[in-house]
Amino acid sequence: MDLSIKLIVFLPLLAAMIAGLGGRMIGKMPAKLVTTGALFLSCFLSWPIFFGFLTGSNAETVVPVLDFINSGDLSVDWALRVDTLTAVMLVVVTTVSSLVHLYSWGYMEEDPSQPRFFAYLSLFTFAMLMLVTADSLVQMFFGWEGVGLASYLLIGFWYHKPSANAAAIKAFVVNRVGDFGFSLGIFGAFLVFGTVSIPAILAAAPDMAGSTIGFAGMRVDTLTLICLLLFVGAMGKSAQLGLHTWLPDAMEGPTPVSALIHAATMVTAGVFMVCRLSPLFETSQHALDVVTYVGAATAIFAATVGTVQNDIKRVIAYSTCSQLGYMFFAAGVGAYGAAMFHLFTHAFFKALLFLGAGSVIHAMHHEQDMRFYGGLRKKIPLTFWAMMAGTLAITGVGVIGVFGFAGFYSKDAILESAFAAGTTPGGVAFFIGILAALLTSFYSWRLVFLTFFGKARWAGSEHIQHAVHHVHEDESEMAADHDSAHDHDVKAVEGTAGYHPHESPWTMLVPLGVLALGAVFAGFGFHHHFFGEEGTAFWAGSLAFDEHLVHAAHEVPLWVKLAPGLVMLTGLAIAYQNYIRDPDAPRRFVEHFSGLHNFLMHKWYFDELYHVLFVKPALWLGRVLWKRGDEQTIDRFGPHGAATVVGLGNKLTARLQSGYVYSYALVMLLGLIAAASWAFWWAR
Amino acid sequence: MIGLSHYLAVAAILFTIGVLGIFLNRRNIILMLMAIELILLSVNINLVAFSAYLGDLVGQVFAMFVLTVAAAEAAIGLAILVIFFRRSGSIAVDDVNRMHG
Amino acid sequence: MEFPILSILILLPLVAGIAVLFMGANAARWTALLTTLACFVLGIVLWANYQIGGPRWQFVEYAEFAQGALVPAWALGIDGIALMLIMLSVFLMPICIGASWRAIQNRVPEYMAAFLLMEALMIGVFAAQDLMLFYIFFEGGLIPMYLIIGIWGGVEKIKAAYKFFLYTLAGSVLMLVAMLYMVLTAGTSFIPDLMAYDFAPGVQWWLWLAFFASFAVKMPMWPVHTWLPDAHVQAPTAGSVILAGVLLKMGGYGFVRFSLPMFPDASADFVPLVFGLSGIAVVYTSLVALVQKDMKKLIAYSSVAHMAFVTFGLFAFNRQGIEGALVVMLSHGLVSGALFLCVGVIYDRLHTREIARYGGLADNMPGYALLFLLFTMASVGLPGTSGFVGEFLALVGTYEMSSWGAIVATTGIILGAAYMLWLYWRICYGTQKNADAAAMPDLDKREWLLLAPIAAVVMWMGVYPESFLAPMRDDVGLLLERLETAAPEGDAHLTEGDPSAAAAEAEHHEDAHAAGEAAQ
Amino acid sequence: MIATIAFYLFASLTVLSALLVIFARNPVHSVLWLIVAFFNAAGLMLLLGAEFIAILLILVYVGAVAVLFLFIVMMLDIDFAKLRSGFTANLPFGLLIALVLLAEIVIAVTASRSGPIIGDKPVDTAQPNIIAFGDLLFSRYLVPFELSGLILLVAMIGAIVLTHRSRGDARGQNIHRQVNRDPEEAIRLTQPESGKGVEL
Amino acid sequence: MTYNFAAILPELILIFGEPVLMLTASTMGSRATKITTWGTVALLVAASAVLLLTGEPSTGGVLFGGLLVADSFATFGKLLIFGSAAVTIIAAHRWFGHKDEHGPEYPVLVLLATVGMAVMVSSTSLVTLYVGLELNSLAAYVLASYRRTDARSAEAGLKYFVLGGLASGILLYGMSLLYGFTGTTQFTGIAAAFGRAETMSLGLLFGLVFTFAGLAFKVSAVPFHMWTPDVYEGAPTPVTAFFASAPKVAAMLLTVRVAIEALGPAIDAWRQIVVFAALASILLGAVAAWGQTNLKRLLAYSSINNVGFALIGLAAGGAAGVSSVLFYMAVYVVMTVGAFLVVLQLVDDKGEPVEEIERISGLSRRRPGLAAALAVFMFSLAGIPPLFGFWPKLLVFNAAVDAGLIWLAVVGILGTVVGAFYYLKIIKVMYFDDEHGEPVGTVRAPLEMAFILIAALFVSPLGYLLIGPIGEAANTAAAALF
Repeated sequence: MDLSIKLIVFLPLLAAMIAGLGGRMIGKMPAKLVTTGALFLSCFLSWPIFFGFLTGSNAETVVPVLDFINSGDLSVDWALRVDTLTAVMLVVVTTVSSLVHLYSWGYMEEDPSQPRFFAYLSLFTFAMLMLVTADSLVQMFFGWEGVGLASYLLIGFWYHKPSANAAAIKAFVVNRVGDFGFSLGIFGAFLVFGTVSIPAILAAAPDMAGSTIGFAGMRVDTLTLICLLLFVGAMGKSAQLGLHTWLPDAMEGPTPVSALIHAATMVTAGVFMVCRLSPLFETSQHALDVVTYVGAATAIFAATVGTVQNDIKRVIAYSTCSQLGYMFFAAGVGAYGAAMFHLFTHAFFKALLFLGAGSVIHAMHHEQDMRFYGGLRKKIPLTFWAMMAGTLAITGVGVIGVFGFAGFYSKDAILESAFAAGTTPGGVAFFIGILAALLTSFYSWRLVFLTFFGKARWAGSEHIQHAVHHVHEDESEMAADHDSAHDHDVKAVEGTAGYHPHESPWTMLVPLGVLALGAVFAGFGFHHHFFGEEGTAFWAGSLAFDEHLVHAAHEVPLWVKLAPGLVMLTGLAIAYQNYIRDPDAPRRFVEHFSGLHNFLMHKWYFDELYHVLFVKPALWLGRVLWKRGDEQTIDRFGPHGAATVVGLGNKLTARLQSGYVYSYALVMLLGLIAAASWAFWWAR
Repeated sequence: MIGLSHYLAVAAILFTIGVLGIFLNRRNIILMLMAIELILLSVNINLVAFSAYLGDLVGQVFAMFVLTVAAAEAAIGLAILVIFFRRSGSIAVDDVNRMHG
Repeated sequence: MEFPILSILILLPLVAGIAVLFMGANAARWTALLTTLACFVLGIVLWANYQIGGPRWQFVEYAEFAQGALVPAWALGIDGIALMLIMLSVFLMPICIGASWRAIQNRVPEYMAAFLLMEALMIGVFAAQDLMLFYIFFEGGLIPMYLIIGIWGGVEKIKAAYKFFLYTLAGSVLMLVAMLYMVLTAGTSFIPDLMAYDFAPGVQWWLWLAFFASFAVKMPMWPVHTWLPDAHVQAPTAGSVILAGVLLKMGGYGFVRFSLPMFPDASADFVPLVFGLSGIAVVYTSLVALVQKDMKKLIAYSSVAHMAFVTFGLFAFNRQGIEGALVVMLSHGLVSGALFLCVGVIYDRLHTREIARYGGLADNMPGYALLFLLFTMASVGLPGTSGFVGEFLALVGTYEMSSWGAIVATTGIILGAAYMLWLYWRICYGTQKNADAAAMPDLDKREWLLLAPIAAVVMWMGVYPESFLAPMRDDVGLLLERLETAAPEGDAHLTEGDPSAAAAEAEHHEDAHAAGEAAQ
Repeated sequence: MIATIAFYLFASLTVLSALLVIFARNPVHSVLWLIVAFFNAAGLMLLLGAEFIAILLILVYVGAVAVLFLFIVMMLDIDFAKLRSGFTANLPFGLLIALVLLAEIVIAVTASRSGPIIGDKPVDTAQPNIIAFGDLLFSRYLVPFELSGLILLVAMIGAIVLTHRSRGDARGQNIHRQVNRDPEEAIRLTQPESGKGVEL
Repeated sequence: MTYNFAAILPELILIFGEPVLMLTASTMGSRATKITTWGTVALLVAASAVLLLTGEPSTGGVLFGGLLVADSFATFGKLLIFGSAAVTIIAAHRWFGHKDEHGPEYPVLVLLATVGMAVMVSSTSLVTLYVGLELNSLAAYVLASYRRTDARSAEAGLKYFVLGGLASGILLYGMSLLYGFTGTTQFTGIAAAFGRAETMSLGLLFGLVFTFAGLAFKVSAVPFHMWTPDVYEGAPTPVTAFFASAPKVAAMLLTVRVAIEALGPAIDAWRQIVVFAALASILLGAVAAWGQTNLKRLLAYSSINNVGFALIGLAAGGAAGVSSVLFYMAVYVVMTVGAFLVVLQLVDDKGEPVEEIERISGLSRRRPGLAAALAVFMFSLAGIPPLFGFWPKLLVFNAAVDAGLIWLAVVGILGTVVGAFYYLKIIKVMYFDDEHGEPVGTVRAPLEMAFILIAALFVSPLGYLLIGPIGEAANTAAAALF
């Protein structure tokens, strides 16, 4: 396992370097081959490890690589930690990543800078693998920031687009806000535990219970503080309410990126971190409550916003955000297994949804506005079925005790454990979760209905018109003039305008197929291990698995078990009613409740609020400090002031030095008298 | 009874008049040279008075040197005055103001 | 005494500096390059022969001009900290010469002479073991830098040169008085002796303040930083590199070598002052950097913010802080130097530093964009680059001393990301707006040769900082021993709770209320 | 008694004439008042028993310096009418500080504890003043005496260097040139063509 | 009374050599100037050689009943004075060269002034002090107005004369009071009177104040500095160079000797005056120099500024303080003579001297060596290490700190920052500004160039090698006063 884990982690890095630094030299195809090949190799090496843990034949190991930082007590090594939790993440990351690599062959076919793209993807994968194999908080932070970098690069991949650049920077900076907390958490953890090694911290954490620590002039509970600080980091990376604003904007990146980073892997890093540190979190009920509330709030917030978005990727993005909320409140109530389980299944179906959406977008020549879709079911059937699988999975379709799609198991597990936790936060989270599930069902079906059903409406799309007239237009050029379509008034015109979407190439369809398999069977196949009777054995202490909670979750009242299914059906019904039977209804709804609609459309005005609260004041302050502070105060009273004083003094002396002998004599005399007077005073 | 203080007072007055002559007048430079002679005179009175009251001749010797220097000074001062007059055609104090600042 | 390598390191560039004055432009260039490369090689020899864990002062040389405590003795010797800073200097120097290869066309011999003189003085500063010798080297650096800015600088070079000179001079003269007092009191000007001398606590205050005045300006710390943007902006590229790369480090070096070991009590007393100023600097200069329209000015302001991490770390009174601060110094020397070189690359092509004139350079200059990205990321402290290691350690240390300090300092990494990435966007990303900018060729061989080594070292330091930490470890340890008695307690200190009660509490979640009270 | 009257006479006349030196409009009058002041000062010195200095004062000052002044005033072709008669603008201020200075000096030098080592009565010396003076001057003060000769040399050289003009129209004898003259250069032989000789 | 003429052999060489030279010269016609110039230089060199060779006399140095002394303090001063006088005579030779103004009298006058200075630094009595001072001053008045064709020169002489007359009047008045209230003109006697509480009086204090005022004029310390800029500007440049060097040393050393030997016990009384004069000089010199456009005028303010620093050493008192003053003056003389030598080389293409600062713009291109030398002198005068000018400043500050006058050192050292500004200005003009002055013509002056080079090397970091010998000499000289 030592060698294979090293290969798993470092192959992508090697590939990234080859493709990135040498891409220009070796050309597109080799670059693609190297990266994709490396990823598949990683992937094939990962699954055996996962199965090893599944069967219990593998045990937790730490593979040292290199010294990193040694400063007194602070000792950090580069080391790869493999345990069940890591193994789960390994397969998720390598599988989705390799599939996305493959998918990108087709999706990015026309892009001129493919080596760069693939290098970034591989780099991301490396960073993500470093994150999940981290044995210390510092290495985790390395991966954490590394994926942030890759995310930044990939969101801004089409760097000609101002919106892409803005989104990239936003992603990085908002993540840095999270890192602010994460770093402080690491500092605090080091201060308290004297180490940054995760196992050591987890082992020492219970002993610290009840201790207090000074923070910003207050005395606070040590563990709560550390957990909350670390959780701020998780919030940033996992786009939880407050620090979520970057995620929808991140859809500016190419769709495979959205699938890989902003659905399946990176954004779940926060959940992973909480699970990884679950024994630590377990020591602070306050922190867990906060996690629960934040998760629940995010789940419902993102779901509400998702219901009104028109951009297909944004719908899925908000959906991701919402699902991450689920994972967090699962962790918050102590159901870490459920959280990881949802993470696992979500990775498949959400990646599937994104890639499916990418396939649609590809077919529709980069039109992303669902109002210009319609009736695509027949045009791109394979994509349609893949999307259906994803939708069934996310909405949690299934029959209790028989079979369900992936989401059915994981989401139910979360909701049931929330209920079973029996605490106030758990209860609140449960009801919010149910409500969010309703909304999830609604917007997921809305997406399907708008896209694949009804009549073709793409005659009005600029992209389509563009495509019809300049078929061979460079893709990135197209992307450059693409503007975020969700705000300006769109006139969706029915008709095809002579454009006929084609099914995507096999490189894109194969990943869809594989992921669809995952979306269908991942829940059914593994629910026993992740959140079932075999959980304790499976997790093997790699997270704080609470068996009691699992039992409690299995023994919740029937209505609790049925509730998710019922709300799913309700959501489906509402969507069917509004988008198939009465397509005019949404418009009427918007007219009636324009206030609410605007509120949701503008994502609860978070961006606007942040702009007013942070961005503008920062720029204003910067300007003020520069002009008023540096130039008009420090310089004015400092160097320039001194220069002025000397200049004035110079004028004075020049006047004194009048050139007249008698005034010279007068000065001498005054000096003499002054000295004489001083002598009087001195001799007194 | 006339004491040392009287002489010293006279000398002080002469000294002050000499100083006044230098920095008060704007008329001509010759006056300034004369004012300097007055100052030297006051010093001489001082020295001689002290010498007399100390019973020590050194003061008078000193006064003689002062006299010598005063004579030499007058000669040089007037020479400089002459060349200045040749250059500027004036001996007004206000005209000695080419350089300043 | 064997081979006087330090003397040679100082004298070689000095002699070459005088020699180039009598050469033609091309000969001067080559002589300067070869000399600096020779110094670099000597530096490597130095590093290779430095015994980690050996005596504290190595390569010691001693010679006296005359009797008297005040008279500077030719006392040289380095510890690990000085070694690293000397390495930084000799590493950056050939790069500076290379960066000026084409950019400087007038008065080349004088230019090269100024740089070589600069190198001699810089090495002298770090190698000097005599207080007066140190001061002479320390102040002497003003002269070549003044000339470099003033002669080969930009449009407002004169103002900048004056500001640089007088600011730093004003800062350091007070230090001189303090040095005089120290020599008179301690009866020696030998730095290792002074480092062990205990000055009376009351006196330490004044001495510390006098030294602080000098190092704070050099550093520079808020609010005496305003010379830096001007000097950086107006200086020629290589001048900015040296200024940011090495000269600023003299302030930090001064703190490590003088303020902390010589006046430990005063240093402890003034921690709030240092932290306060550093905290202001981080936020203030980051915000100012955000709105800059001139590339160099932006990087200059970012330097101020970064150097605040150094002061934070140094005055944290613990190993992580001090080692972190030292690594930040090294890293910032490389990274900001490299960033100035990056600015220089495009300045040489378009002759403007206005950010708005550029854009979309990733199209026509992909190699440049890649390296610039690397240095940008190193500047924002991305793990894996040198920037991270130092900042991380410094902040860990800071947190141990003051959580407020760490909070404020950490906001710097948010703002740092904002302004650096925005800069990168405006330079390399986006669409190409100006035909002349779009027509600029990518890095040529020479420029690759300048930037690639820095990039390599930046990565090296980021991935395996042990190489750089190891030589300094013992010295930091000795410094900490010296500080031990004075070190103030951090505000984040832990108070043990009652584990049994807490365990009970964990079982009874409803007891959350009590924990809430404890949290107050 | 007579000594007292004499002192006050000489003193007041000295001061008065000194003031007139300063305030007289005509420089010639100033010089004349200066002479009066010297005479009276010499009187004061006589009262103190310093006959030699008194005589010297008259000889040097009146005989040489004042006459020199007069000579220069006359020599320089000064338009006395055009000379500004006023005082500087800071006359009141100047007078004030002069008075302050005077007051300070007078208080200082006449203060009771000024000179405890000085008696308040002139010392009668048995030896004639001039003999003792000579003894001292040519023994102990020989070096300063010789140096004062150098001072006079400087004055002489200086006065000559500064004021001496070699005027183009004045024909003087240049001995050096005469002595060093080369016979070959002294005479110039020419052979003019007939008719083209000296033009008349 | 026996006369120890051997001890004043250097002075005698000068005094008796001069008439011989003059007589020889008078028969030499057009070569007279050359004869006196080189003859005078030879005399000065001979005198210096004698000084160096003989060392301190066995009598303890006191001569002529305590009127003069030939101690190592005097020797130190005389060497500086003779040396700088010789250099300025040589420089003048070239500068006046193309004009008719230079006469054989010039070196003679300088030499007589030098004799006066030699007497000044070795006098131990008020009488010799006065005679020496006046011998120097009278010659200086003549020298200041030496260029009779130049109105500025005449004006300089006039101003110098009037103010100098006033100053020597004040000094004399003070000395008469000192004499009167102590009954002696000997420094030692005066010191004894100051030392005894019962003889200390207000009159004596006034004598002290007036004496210091008069001496302050000679060293051009504020507020008795007013003559300096005008005289420096107006006087012919070689004369200015002379004024800025030798008489400054003589006056400073005289002041030190009077302050320590005669008024030493009253140090508490005069220290405040000296401190005030020092700080005022530093500040005013720096501030006033700021806006100057004339090189010589700027250097005049620079000399005021420098005197302020030297006075800090005096204010510190004690052997260390005196030693620092001596060291300061030694280095100062080299720097200032060097700077003036450079100024003397600046002529335009018509051969007219260039004095305006802006006209030397771009000098670094036309005369790189000259510009570099001037830059070295400027940085050194500003006291920037590693140039040697830093060291004497350090010494005076050290003396002040040693004497417990830390605040004085602090204020003084801040003055160096203000002072640095105008020195930088010259460098800025030479190096940073574009050429817009007229081309500076070249003077072929190898000897002066050699002097400039030596001076530049002296103030370069190589000077630190001389800390030992100079410091030792200064210490020995200072010890002679205690």
